[in-house]
Amino acid sequence: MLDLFDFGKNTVFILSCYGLSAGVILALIVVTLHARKLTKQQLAEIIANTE
Amino acid sequence: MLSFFANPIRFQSLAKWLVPIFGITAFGLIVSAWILGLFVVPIDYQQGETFRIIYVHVPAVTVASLAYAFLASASFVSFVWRHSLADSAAKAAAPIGAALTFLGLATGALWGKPMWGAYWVWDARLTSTLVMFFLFVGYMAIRGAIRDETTRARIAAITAMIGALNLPIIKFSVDWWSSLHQPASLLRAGGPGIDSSMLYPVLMAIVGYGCLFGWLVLLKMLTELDQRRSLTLMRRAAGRIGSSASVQTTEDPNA
Amino acid sequence: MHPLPICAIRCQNVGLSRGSTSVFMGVNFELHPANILIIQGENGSGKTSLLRVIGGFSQSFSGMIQHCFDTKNWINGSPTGNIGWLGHANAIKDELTVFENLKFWLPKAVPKEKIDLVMEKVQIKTLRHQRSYSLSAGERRRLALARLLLGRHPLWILDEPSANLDIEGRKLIEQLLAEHTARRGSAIIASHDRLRPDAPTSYIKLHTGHRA
Amino acid sequence: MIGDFTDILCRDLLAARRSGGHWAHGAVFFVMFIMLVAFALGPQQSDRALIASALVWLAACLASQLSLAHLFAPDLRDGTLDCWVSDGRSVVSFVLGKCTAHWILVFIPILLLAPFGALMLGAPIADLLALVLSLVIGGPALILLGGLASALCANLRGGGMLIVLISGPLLAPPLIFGVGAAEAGLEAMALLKILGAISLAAAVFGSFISALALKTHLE
Repeated sequence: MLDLFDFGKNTVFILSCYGLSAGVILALIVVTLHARKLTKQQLAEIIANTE
Repeated sequence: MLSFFANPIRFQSLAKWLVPIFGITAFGLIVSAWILGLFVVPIDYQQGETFRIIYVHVPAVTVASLAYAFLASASFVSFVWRHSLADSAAKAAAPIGAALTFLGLATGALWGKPMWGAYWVWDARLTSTLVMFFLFVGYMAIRGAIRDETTRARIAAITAMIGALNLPIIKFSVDWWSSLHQPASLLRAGGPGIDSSMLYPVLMAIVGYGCLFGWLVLLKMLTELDQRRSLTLMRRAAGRIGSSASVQTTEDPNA
Repeated sequence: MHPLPICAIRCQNVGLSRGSTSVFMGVNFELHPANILIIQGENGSGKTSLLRVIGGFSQSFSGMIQHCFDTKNWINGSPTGNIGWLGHANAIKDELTVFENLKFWLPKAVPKEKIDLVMEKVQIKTLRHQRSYSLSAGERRRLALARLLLGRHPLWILDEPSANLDIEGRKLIEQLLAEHTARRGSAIIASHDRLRPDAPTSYIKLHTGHRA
Repeated sequence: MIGDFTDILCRDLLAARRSGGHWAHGAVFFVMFIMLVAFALGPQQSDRALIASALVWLAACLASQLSLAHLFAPDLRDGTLDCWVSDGRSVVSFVLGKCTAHWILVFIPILLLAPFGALMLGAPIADLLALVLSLVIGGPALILLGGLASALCANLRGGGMLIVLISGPLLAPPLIFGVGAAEAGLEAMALLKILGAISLAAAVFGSFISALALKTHLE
């Protein structure tokens, strides 16, 4: 497994680039989906309450 | 076409189709491009293993610039036709664009260190990307500072359009500036003769990042539409539907 | 006094929304020369917003606002230039004297002697050379009224004109309105006070909406 | 149009004369900046001479932005702009008048101090003319672009911070070409021409967009 991720002397740089990108993109997705879920719930509750 | 989808209901039904398509395409393309880039593509004889960073760096920078173009066009539509969907599209695009610009800058710096021995040089491309990052941040900050929705949409749109005017001027001046101050450009894009087996994953990653951007923007816009709907429903339930005027009378109603 | 140019105004189903919030809706009226319209309503019912819409500051309202100037044709668009505006704020620069403040707002076509005339009219002539920061709230309002009188605007839009004024000041406003309508000028006023101008007056009441 | 411009210009100059020297803020900042920069760089005259023009330009750029937060906000708050617009007077003239007053009050003192600042930082006398000329030509751009940011952020929470964030990217081109022109000397007419073009564009587009922003704040 370690061999697979060994890119010579620049391994640190390459892996941190991919790690950073994956991290930021995942964070964006999680935040967006979380907000989406919350508002959907809220809207459903309000519709249920008003009818 | 623009006015056809400017209707929130029509937009919602279209978005319901587009969201899964964008999401799945983005996931598939980005993951496969990264696997190809990390493990399959043969190393570049000049740049060595560091070349693999191109598969995260180039799509981030490219899509970030496209995001600014999107932000500026949406702002233009919002300013001229005063359409709230265009404003919410611009609002949704800003943080994603800022995050992608940040990724572009950060991976660029991490690429620069092993390649050219410096994390940062005041090269024209880096500098204008940095300015673009500040434009995104400024746009978000000015949105955050205005309470009134109408004023916010208009002032934010003007800000975004000024940035779009300013970016090419900055690019031009920084180009001139670095050609004066730096003896020979350290940065040379790509290197001679990129093999097509290296190029395809880059294109895949760019399209993937683009779909990711579209997916997130649509999700954020749908979220905002739902928020507005809850707000309206809550207000209606509370009985406040804004003030209305009675018919004009010639008598003083208080007399 | 010369008669003013004519300005009449007609509003059809005018409404204003701020984002998803409706500020007011369904405002209908027609205002003729030499008439006065008084807008009443509780705090927060949108009186100031309505005045700003009529005054041409906001373009994002719904419905139709038409104006009729010297000719008999009703046109859409902003009445800018024909409005004497008196808002909450008095548009006074503290560093300038009373006289200098008025001189700044003096229209090009009007001779300087008019400044003394209007100061006398609102009884602030003794304050002529005082810096404006030393004025009391009531004196500031009188100065703002003097500025209003400088222009020859056929339509006045006044937002709580009697704010900070005593009974005498309120009488002054009624007198100014009477003179204004005598010259065929019209006025739209948002007010809590029972102004009783001596002119044909109609009323609009903005209700803060509750579902019945 | 021109009458509106002179009205607002004269009013601002008169108000500034009575404001207890508030307008000198920029000049004082300019002098202090030069002095503290000299302390930061150390006593070696030769190091400083190389960057004297750049430092003077930077000092002028920052000092001219200092009081921008108060350029349009007071007129928006005290109702002056309401009356101005409903009187049918030109908002573009208003913006140009305010910016001209700001230029006279803040930038002319800086212009007068600039040669002395450059000399104190060790610039050779031969370079002074190019420096002052570049400041004369580039100064209007600094004020008008800063004024544009100020018009956008007038009346906003956290206005001062926002103005810096918005005006920073706008000020980069005039700063780059201004310093370039000052360092290249009088032979480099092309740079001065570009700088003049930036100032001219700022006067045309900047004042128009500022007026648009101010009208938006009135809605």
